[in-house]
Amino acid sequence: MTTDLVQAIQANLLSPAVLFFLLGVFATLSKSDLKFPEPLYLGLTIYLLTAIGFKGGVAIASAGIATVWLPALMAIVLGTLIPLWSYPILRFIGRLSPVDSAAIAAHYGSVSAVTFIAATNFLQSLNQPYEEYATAFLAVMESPAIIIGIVLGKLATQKPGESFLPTLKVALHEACLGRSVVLLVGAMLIGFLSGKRGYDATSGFFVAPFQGVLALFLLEMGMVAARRFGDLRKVGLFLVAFGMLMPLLHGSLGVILGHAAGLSLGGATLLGVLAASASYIAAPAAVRLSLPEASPTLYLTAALAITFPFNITVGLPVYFEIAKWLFGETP
Amino acid sequence: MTTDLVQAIQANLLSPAVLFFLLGVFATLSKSDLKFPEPLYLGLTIYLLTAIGFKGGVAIASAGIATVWLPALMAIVLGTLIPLWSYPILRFIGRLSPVDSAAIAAHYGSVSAVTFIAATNFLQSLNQPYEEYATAFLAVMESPAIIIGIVLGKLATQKPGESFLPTLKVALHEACLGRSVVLLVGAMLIGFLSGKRGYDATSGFFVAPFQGVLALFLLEMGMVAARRFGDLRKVGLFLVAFGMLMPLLHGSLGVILGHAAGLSLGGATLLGVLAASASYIAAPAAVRLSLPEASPTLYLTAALAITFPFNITVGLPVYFEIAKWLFGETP
Amino acid sequence: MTTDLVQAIQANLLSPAVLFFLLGVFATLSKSDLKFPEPLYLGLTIYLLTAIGFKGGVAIASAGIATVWLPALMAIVLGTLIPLWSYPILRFIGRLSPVDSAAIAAHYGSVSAVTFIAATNFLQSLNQPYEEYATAFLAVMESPAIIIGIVLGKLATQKPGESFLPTLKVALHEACLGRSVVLLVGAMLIGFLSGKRGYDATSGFFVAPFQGVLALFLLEMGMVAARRFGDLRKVGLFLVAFGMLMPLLHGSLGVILGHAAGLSLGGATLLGVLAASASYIAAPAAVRLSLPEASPTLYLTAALAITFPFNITVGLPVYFEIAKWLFGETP
Amino acid sequence: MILHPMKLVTIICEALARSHVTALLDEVGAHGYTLFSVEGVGAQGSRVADIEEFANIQIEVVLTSEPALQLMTRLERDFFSRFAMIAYLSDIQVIRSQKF
Amino acid sequence: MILHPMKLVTIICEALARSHVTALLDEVGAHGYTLFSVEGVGAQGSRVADIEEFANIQIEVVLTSEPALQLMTRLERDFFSRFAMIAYLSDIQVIRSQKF
Amino acid sequence: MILHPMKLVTIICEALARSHVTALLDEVGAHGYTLFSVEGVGAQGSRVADIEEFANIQIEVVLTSEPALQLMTRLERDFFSRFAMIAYLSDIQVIRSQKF
Ligand SMILES: Nc1ncnc2c1ncn2[C@@H]1O[C@H](COP(=O)(O)O)[C@@H](O)[C@H]1O
Ligand SMILES: Nc1ncnc2c1ncn2[C@@H]1O[C@H](COP(=O)(O)O)[C@@H](O)[C@H]1O
Ligand SMILES: Nc1ncnc2c1ncn2[C@@H]1O[C@H](COP(=O)(O)O)[C@@H](O)[C@H]1O
Ligand code: NA
Ligand code: NA
Ligand code: NA
Repeated sequence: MTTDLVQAIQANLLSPAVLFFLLGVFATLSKSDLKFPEPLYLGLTIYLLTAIGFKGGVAIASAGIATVWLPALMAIVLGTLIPLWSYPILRFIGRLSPVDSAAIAAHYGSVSAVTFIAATNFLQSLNQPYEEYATAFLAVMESPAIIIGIVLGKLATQKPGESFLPTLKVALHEACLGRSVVLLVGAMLIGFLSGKRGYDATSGFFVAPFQGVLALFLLEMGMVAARRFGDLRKVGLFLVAFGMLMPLLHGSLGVILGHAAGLSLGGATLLGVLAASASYIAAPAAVRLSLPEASPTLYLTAALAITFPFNITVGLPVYFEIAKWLFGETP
Repeated sequence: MTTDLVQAIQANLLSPAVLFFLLGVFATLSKSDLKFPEPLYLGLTIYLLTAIGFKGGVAIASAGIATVWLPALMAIVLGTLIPLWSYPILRFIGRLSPVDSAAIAAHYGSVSAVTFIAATNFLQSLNQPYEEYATAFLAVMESPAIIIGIVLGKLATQKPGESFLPTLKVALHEACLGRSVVLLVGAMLIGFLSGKRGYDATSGFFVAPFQGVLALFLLEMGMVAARRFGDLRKVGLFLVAFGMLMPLLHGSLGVILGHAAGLSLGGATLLGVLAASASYIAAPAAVRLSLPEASPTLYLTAALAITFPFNITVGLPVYFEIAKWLFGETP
Repeated sequence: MTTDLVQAIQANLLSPAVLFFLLGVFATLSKSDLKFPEPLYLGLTIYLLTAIGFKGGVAIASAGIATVWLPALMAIVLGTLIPLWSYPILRFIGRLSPVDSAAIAAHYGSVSAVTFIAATNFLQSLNQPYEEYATAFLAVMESPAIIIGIVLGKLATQKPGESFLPTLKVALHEACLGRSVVLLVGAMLIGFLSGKRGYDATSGFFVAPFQGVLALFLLEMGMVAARRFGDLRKVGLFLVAFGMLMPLLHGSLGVILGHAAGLSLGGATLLGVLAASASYIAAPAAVRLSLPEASPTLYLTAALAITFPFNITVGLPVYFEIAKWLFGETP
Repeated sequence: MILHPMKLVTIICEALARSHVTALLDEVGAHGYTLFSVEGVGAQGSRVADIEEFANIQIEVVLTSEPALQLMTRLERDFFSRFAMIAYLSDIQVIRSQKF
Repeated sequence: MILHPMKLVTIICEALARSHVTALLDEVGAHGYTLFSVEGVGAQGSRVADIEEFANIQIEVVLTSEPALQLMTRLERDFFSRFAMIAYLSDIQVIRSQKF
Repeated sequence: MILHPMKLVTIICEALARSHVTALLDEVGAHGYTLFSVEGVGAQGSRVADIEEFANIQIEVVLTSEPALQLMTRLERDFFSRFAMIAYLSDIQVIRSQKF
C-alpha cells in the first residue's frame, strides 16, 4: 500500500487543479502582484456551488430519496459529533482557551465545499465512479457543527444571568441562510425538480467547463491560503499537528461510516473528505459574529493555511487509499 | 386548451431558468446575504446580449434581409403604437398624472431583452423551432416607444415657450447608443458579416453555455425583482392589474401580427413576448433623465416587480398556447 | 501576391474577433456608455493567459524541449536586439529625447500577448497548422527588451555618481514576477507537467470557449485603444509612421528567423507577429516606475493606439502572406 | 512647506446623474474630480450596487472657495429635487494651491 | 444660500460587522448612509479585497452633532474591542439641514 | 468620551504608484491605511477604471499632526512631479488617540 500511496500522491500533485493551487501559493510567496478581485472570486464561487448543487440534485432525483437518506443521516451525525471530541482535545491537550477550542471545533465539524469539489475532480481524473448525490452530504454537514461549536463557546464565556439565545438566532440565520447554503441547497432543489431534462439543457455550462473553472479557482485559493502562512508561527506546533492529524482521523471515520452506510468506494471517499475538511468561509463568518472573543488567527490559520492545503495535496489520495484498502481493492 | 395551459405553465415553472429566478426571489425575501456584484451582473449582461445578437445576425444573413424586413417593420409599428393606447388607459382609467402615464407607456412599448432570451430558452426546451432572426425584432423595438413616451411626457409637462428638443436629443442618444443597443445591434452586425464561419469558430462560447448562463442570470434577476416587491403596496391595485392584463393584450396582438407577417408558430410567439414585455433597464435610464418628474417607484415597480415575473413564470406558456391555438395546432 | 494580400486582409476584417475590436472602437468614438469594469477585464485576462499558457505547456511536453529551445533562443535574441536598433532610430531620426527613445524601444522589443493570441486565432480560422509551443516564445520575449530599454534610459538620464541598480532591481522584479509573467509561465509549467491527461480534463474550459472569449475581450481592447486616439495628434507624424513601419520590419525579420530555425509556416508567422507586436501592459508598468521622466503619452499611444490596431487588422494577414511567400507557397 | 486652504465638495448621487454632474463641474471650472461606485441608503430607498443604472456614485472635487460655493448653489437649484443626491462641503489643505 | 454645519462620521471596519453597524445607525437615528468596499492595513493585519467575508468596508454617515457623538460613544463601547475597526468624526457643511 | 484631534491625509494617484506610496507611509510611521480603486479626471487626463495598470487609487491615512506634515512634505518632494497625484490634509477627531 505504501508505494500505491506515494504514487497516488504524486499523481494528485501533477493534476492541473493542484498545480494551479501551488501556483497560487507561489504567486503570494514571491510577492507577485497577481490578485483576483472580489467580484471574480464571488462569480467563481457562485458558479461552483450552483453547478455542484444542481448536479447533486439531479442525482438525488434519479437515485431516489430512499437511497440518500441513510448516508445523509450518518453525515449529519458525524458532523455533530466531531466538535464534541475536538473540543476536549483542543482544550486539554492543546491547552487553548475554552472559546478558542469551541471555535476551532466548529470549523472542523463543518465542511469545505472547495475541498469536496476538488475531491470529485480527483475521483473523476481516476475514472473512479461515485454517488453524484454525495453533494447532499456536503449540504447537510455545513451547519450542525457550527451550531454545536457556538453553543459550546457560549457556555464557556457565559456570564451569569445572560441569555445566549439572541446570538444563537443570529448564528442559525447565518448557518441556514448564508450565501453558500442558499446557493448549494437551492441549486440542489432546482436540479431535483428539473431533472435530466434540465441537466441536458444546461450541461454546456454546468458540466463541460467545470473542471477547468475549479483549476482556476484553486489558483486563487492558493493565494488566499498562502497569505496566512505568515501566521503559522503564531499558532504553535500543537495546532499545526492538529490540522493534519485530525483530518486523517476524521477522514478514516468518514470512509468507514460511508462503507457501513452502503456507499461505493468513491462515495465513501467523499464522505471521508467531508469529515476531514474544515470550513473556512461559513464557519469563520458565523463564529466571528457569535464568538467575537475567539481569535481568528487561530481558527482561520488552522482551517485555511494548514488543513485546506494538506487535504488538497496529500489528504485526497490518502483517504482514497484508505477506502480502497477498506473495500478490499488492494491486496 | 385549459389543461394544456396548466400543464404548459407547470412545465415552465419546473425549468432550471424559472427555478433559478424563484430561488433569487426567495434569497431576497429571506434576507439572505447572497448578492451579485456589479461587474458580475455587467459581465453576464454583456455575454447574453452579444450572444443573442451574434446568433441573430448569423440567422439574418442566412435568411436574407428580404425575409426579415416585413415582420421587423410590424414589430416597429407595434412598439410605436403600444404607448399611444397605453397612455390614455393609464391617464383616464388609472387616473395617473400625465407624466407618470407617459413614462409607464414608454416602458410597455419598449422591450425586455431578458424576457426575450428566456422565451427563446423556453421554446428550445420544447424543441419548438423559431426564426433565429427574431432578435432583429428585439433590436428594433427597444427605442421607438421610449421616444414616443418621452415626447408624450414632455408635451404634458411643457411650460410655455420652453423647447424640449435638447432633452429629446439626450433621450435619442441614450436610446440609440446606450450600452444595450450598441452590444445587441453591434453583435448582430458582426454575426451578419462573419456568418456561418464565424458562428462555428465561436459556438463553444456563444452557444454551448448559453442556457446555463441565462439560468444563473435569472437568479440575479429574481433578487432584483424581489427587492421591489415592497413597493407593490405603494403603486395601487390598478397598476398591478395593468402590469398583468396589458401583457396579455399585447402578447395576443404580437402573436396575431406575427402570424399575419408569415412567421412560424415559434416566431409569432416571440413577437408576442416582445410586445408583452416591458423594459426595465433602457427605458428607466432614458425616462429618469428626460422626465425627472415621473415617479420611478411607479414605472420600475410595474415593469420589474409585476410584468417581468409575470411573463417569466406565466406569460411565456400563455403566449405560446395562444399561438398554438391561432396556428390551429390544438383542436 | 497583391490580390492575395487584399483578400487576406478582407477575410481578417470579417472575422468575429476583429469585428468585435472595431465595435469597441466605435463604442468609444460614439461616446456610448459601454464599459468593462476592472474585475471583468482582469477575469478575461487571467482566462486568456492561463489558457494559452496551459495549451502551450502541453504542446512543449509533447514536442520535447529539444525541439523548442533553438527557436526560443532566436526569439530571445530578437527581443534583445530590437530595442538596440529602435533606440537610434527614435533618437536620431525621430529626434525624441533619450529617455523617450529608450522607453519606446523597450515597448517594441517586448511583446503583446493579446496580439499573439489573436494571431493563433487568425491561423486557426484559416486551418493553418502552427507549433502550439510557440507560446514559449511569447513567454521568453516579454522581459529582455524591457530590461534593455530601461538600462538604455537609465544611462541616458543618469546623474554622475548615481547608481541605477535599485531601479533595475524593481524593474527586474516587475518584469519577472509581474502578473502576466506569473500566469503565463505558471500555466505553461502546469500544462507541461500535467500533459495530455490534464488537457483532456480541462479542455471544456481552456479550449472550447477560447475563441469566443477572445472576441469579447477584443471588444474591450477596441475601447481601450480608441480612448487613446485623441492623443494621436500629440505624438507627431514620425511616431505614427514608426508604429506601422517598424512592425512590418520586425514582422519580416521574425518570419525569416522562424524559417531559419525550422519552424513551420504557421510558427514562423507567429514569431513574426511577436516581433512586430509592442507591449502595452507589462512594458508601460515597468517603464512608468523605472523611467518616470519618459512620457506615457508617447509610448502608450504608439503601442496601444497605433501598433496594436494596425497589427490586429492589417498586420496579421501581412505577416502571414510574407511567410507564405518565403515558404514558397505562393507562386 | 506651506499648506493652502481649499474646499472639498463631496457629492453622493444616483449613477444616472453622472453626466449631468460632471458637466456642471466643468461649468464651475473644476480642474479634475474623482469618482467611484457606492451603495447607499437614503430618503429615496436603498441602492444596492449590482445594476449600474440603479446604483450610486460618490464624486469628490477639490476647489477654491468661490467655485465650491457656486457648485453647491447650482446643485441645490438644479439637482436636489431631481435626483437622489446629497452634497457636502469640507475644509481641506493642499500644497499646490495653483493646481485647483 | 446658507450652509449649515453638520458632522460626518466615517467608519472603516471588517465587512462582517456590517449588519451590526447599520443596525446601530438606525438606532441613533441616521437618515441614510453610504457604503463601499475597501482594502486596508491596520493593527489586525492586512485585508485584501478578494473574499468579501475577510474584507473591509467604509461607511460614511452625515448627522447632526448630537447623534454623531452618540454614535461615536456606542462604537467605542460595543464595537472597538470586538471588530477590526476605526472611526472618525469631521466637520462638514450642507445646504438642506433638515435632511440629516 | 473625549475626542482627540487627528489628521487625515487623502492621496489620489495612479495605481502604479501604490507600492511607492505605501512604502512612504511605513517610513513616516503610519499605523495603518485604507485603499480603494477610483476613476478620475485631472491634469494628466482621464483614468477609466478598467485596466488596473492605468487606473487610480485613493489612499486614506489617519495620523497625528507631525507625521502627517512629514508625509505631505515627502509627497511634494518625491512624488508630485513623478506621478499623476493629488493629496490633501483634513482635520478629524478620534476616540482612541493612541491608535494612530
Ligand atoms: N445621512 C446620510 N449620510 C450619508 N449618506 C447619505 C445620507 N443620506 C443619503 N445618503 C446617500 O445619498 C444617496 C441619495 O440619498 P437620498 O436622496 O436621500 O435617497 C443615498 O443612497 C446615500 O448613498
Ligand atoms: N491609521 C489608519 N489610517 C487609515 N485607515 C486605517 C488606519 N488604521 C486602520 N485603518 C483601517 O481600519 C481597518 C481596521 O483597523 P485595525 O482594527 O487596526 O486592523 C484597517 O484594515 C484599515 O482599513
Ligand atoms: N480637483 C480635483 N478634485 C478631485 N480629484 C482630483 C482633482 N484633480 C485631480 N484629481 C484626481 O487626481 C488624479 C490625478 O490628477 P492629475 O495628476 O491632475 O491627473 C486624477 O485622476 C483625479 O482622480
Ligand atoms: Na469536517
Ligand atoms: Na413591450
Ligand atoms: Na515586439
